[in-house]
Amino acid sequence: MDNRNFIAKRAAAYFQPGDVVNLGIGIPSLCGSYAADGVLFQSENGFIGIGPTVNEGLMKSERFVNAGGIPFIPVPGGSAFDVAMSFGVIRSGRLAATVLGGLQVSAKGDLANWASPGRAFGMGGAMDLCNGARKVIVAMDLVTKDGKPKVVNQCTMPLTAIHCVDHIVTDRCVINVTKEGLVLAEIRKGHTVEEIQAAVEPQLLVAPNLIEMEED
Amino acid sequence: MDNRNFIAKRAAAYFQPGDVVNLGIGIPSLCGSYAADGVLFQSENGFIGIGPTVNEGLMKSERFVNAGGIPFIPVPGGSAFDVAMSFGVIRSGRLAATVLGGLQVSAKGDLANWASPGRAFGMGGAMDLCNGARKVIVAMDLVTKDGKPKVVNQCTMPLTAIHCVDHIVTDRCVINVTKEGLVLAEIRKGHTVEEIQAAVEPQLLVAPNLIEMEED
Amino acid sequence: MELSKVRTIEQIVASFKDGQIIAIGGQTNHYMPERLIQCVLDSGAKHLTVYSIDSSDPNMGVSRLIEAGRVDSMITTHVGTNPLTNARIQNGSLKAELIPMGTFIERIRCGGMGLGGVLTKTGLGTVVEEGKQVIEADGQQYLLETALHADVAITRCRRADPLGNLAYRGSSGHASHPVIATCADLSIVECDHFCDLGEIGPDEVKVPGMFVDMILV
Amino acid sequence: MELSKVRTIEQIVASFKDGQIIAIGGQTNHYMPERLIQCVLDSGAKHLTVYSIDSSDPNMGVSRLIEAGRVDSMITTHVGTNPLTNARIQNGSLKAELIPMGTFIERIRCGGMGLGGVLTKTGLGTVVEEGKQVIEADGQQYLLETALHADVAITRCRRADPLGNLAYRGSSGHASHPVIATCADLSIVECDHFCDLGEIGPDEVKVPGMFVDMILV
Repeated sequence: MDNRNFIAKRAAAYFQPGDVVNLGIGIPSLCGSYAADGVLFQSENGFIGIGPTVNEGLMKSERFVNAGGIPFIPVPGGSAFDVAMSFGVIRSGRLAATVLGGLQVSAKGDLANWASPGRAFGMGGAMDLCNGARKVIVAMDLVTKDGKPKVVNQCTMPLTAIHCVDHIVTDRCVINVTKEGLVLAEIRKGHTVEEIQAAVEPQLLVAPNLIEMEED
Repeated sequence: MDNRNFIAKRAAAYFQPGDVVNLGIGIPSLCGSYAADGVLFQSENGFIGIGPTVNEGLMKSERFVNAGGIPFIPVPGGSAFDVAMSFGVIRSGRLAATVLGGLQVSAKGDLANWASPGRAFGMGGAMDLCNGARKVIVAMDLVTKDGKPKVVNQCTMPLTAIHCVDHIVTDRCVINVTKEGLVLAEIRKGHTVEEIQAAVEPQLLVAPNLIEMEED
Repeated sequence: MELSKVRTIEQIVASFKDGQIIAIGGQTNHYMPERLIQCVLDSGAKHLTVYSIDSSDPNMGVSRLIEAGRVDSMITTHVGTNPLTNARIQNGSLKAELIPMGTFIERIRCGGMGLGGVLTKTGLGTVVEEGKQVIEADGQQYLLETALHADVAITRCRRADPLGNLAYRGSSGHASHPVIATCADLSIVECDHFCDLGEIGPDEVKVPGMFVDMILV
Repeated sequence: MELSKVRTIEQIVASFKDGQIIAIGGQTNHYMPERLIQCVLDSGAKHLTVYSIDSSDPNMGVSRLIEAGRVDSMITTHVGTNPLTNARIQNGSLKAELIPMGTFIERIRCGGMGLGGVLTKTGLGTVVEEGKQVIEADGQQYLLETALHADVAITRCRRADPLGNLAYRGSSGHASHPVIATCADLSIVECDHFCDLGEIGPDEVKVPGMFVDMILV
């Protein structure tokens, strides 16, 4: 399984039937394929019950498009609403989880994911999602393309929200943000604790029951 | 014409076709019968386009009831909404007018209409209406049942809102609230300026074109 | 796997406890959630705080809880139609905070939509201002009105589906119900018509099912 | 007596003036009020301020106004899909204030619903906090976000009737349109389907006609 789908599949395992979940663009948008039956997906522009994307056919409509601009087919029981209600949904505490991409996550669970030097294009709904969702899951590679840590002591890029991240799901491991610090909870086959520790800035705690992540 | 209908008819003459208007209970609720075609009436519990009341028949419904608890028939083009939108409508500045009862109106246009000594039962929607409607019309008798002034220098009863009243329509006259003071604008046949002045506390200005009010 | 939110009366009755804050939808006696109010009565819960637009007329709606001595305090906008409520306020057995209706519903909306409060001009210069922060924004004065969040919300709707998607009809059929339904940790709704999943079209849904926990059919 | 709010393109074009604040409904290029945007272009109005969730992609939606050099400043939530917008921000010819989407829409709602602002936790501890009042309410910290009111709102809807009652369909068919439609002194809407009075049922109306001034059929 490629890294993107590996990450998405693991992130999706946090969802429970009955949950309403918001997925960001990029890797998070792949989570839908791996979610349990009965999970509903929300879109910022105003929908709960986003179904499969649709490229042609009678169900394709300019009026059923997700926040990424992709037409979709609503699932039975879907509901449409305006953006004010949509962010009410997001801030209400009743959104079970959000999965977002990340540029940096700090030891305290601060997230930076909307602006990097020379690229400050706007936070869209990310700040509200981080403040409102009951569980904030960051889905990202463990390090940057040139090998620099993305799990850092302090974020140097503009913050999305402070103390918001619950789980960091990466191509090599899962790290939980806890009051005691960052806990290495799961590790992908072929990787070692030492290697993971070397790739992040903060000192990691290692879960007593460290899990080897399934590959398939 | 009895005093209540006399007052209601004059108050209704302020409405223009296309206006959306909110009527309070009591005398104001009678205004509907005298309004021009094309005036729409709003109800706080969530409707624009309140039509005739209905006591029996197929159109009577537990779900179409005005803020006073009376079933009504919606007019074509009516719209239903929740109380949050209803008070958005009221506060938005797009409500052309509200007609309310009054206990006291001050020289500066302060209104007291929701609580008197020993009777403080709640302001309902009156405070929002006074702040939000473009035109606030108080429909009341000029004096209390025992002949005391209701148009006063300072309200002694709990205020509904300050500087909010535009027109005071009574059984004997119409008084406009202006920056210069209270202006006696219209007077009912059979009454004199001196008599009106004696029945109110503030010194009245008399409009140069004082109008004699039609009786029929 | 049971995803339907339909519950039995017994399950619903078991949800009410002493000391809860209960937000109740409806206005002017009409289209009140009378069956859920009966559930509160049957639960025996007392020392309740009630958020409601009014206190209904005697023997109806909210008044049934007040008459049974279950309500210690209320936040409401008007109690003028109910002498029984007034008698209890006068004798001190019921505490009532009276606030403007537009303010009431915006505070409830804040509780449901994850906001801390709103700024309104309503109440400036009146007794409503007492004890509240006056905030300047864009050069104008406003009252800060803070969020109201309840433990349980009981409301009524015209149509519900198994997920708790709710649709409404008319003025009294909307009233405060859709807003109240969002403002509590536990949101219970009684519906007139129970619909199949998909029977309520996406654009007809006024309150998405995620806000609703239990449905009384 | 003409109560219908349907207007000609010429009447609508004449509504736009230099220096106006124009709020524009829609998101992600989809279901944008493209015909009304053409009216703004045809009016020649410049030095505009735009409130919009994003700046669309090149050659579409909001971007058409930006590319034509009509927009001096924007309040928006995301411009990442539009390199033309970014180029203008970089060279200083476009001023853009970037704010969170939930905050954007609540500020617009305040402008429409006669409120002065709202308290939200979104943005606390970030650059969004800069220059804003931090308010304590019920023991918690919030940012005060103030109302946004526009001179003109241009939005799109699925159905409209002669009074300007509006109904919507789907996610992109709702989006910011119903909220934006309420927030301006002059609210102009383009509709897909123009309906007879009474054809849109009372419960289907999302934006009451009182908020709407002109309809482009």
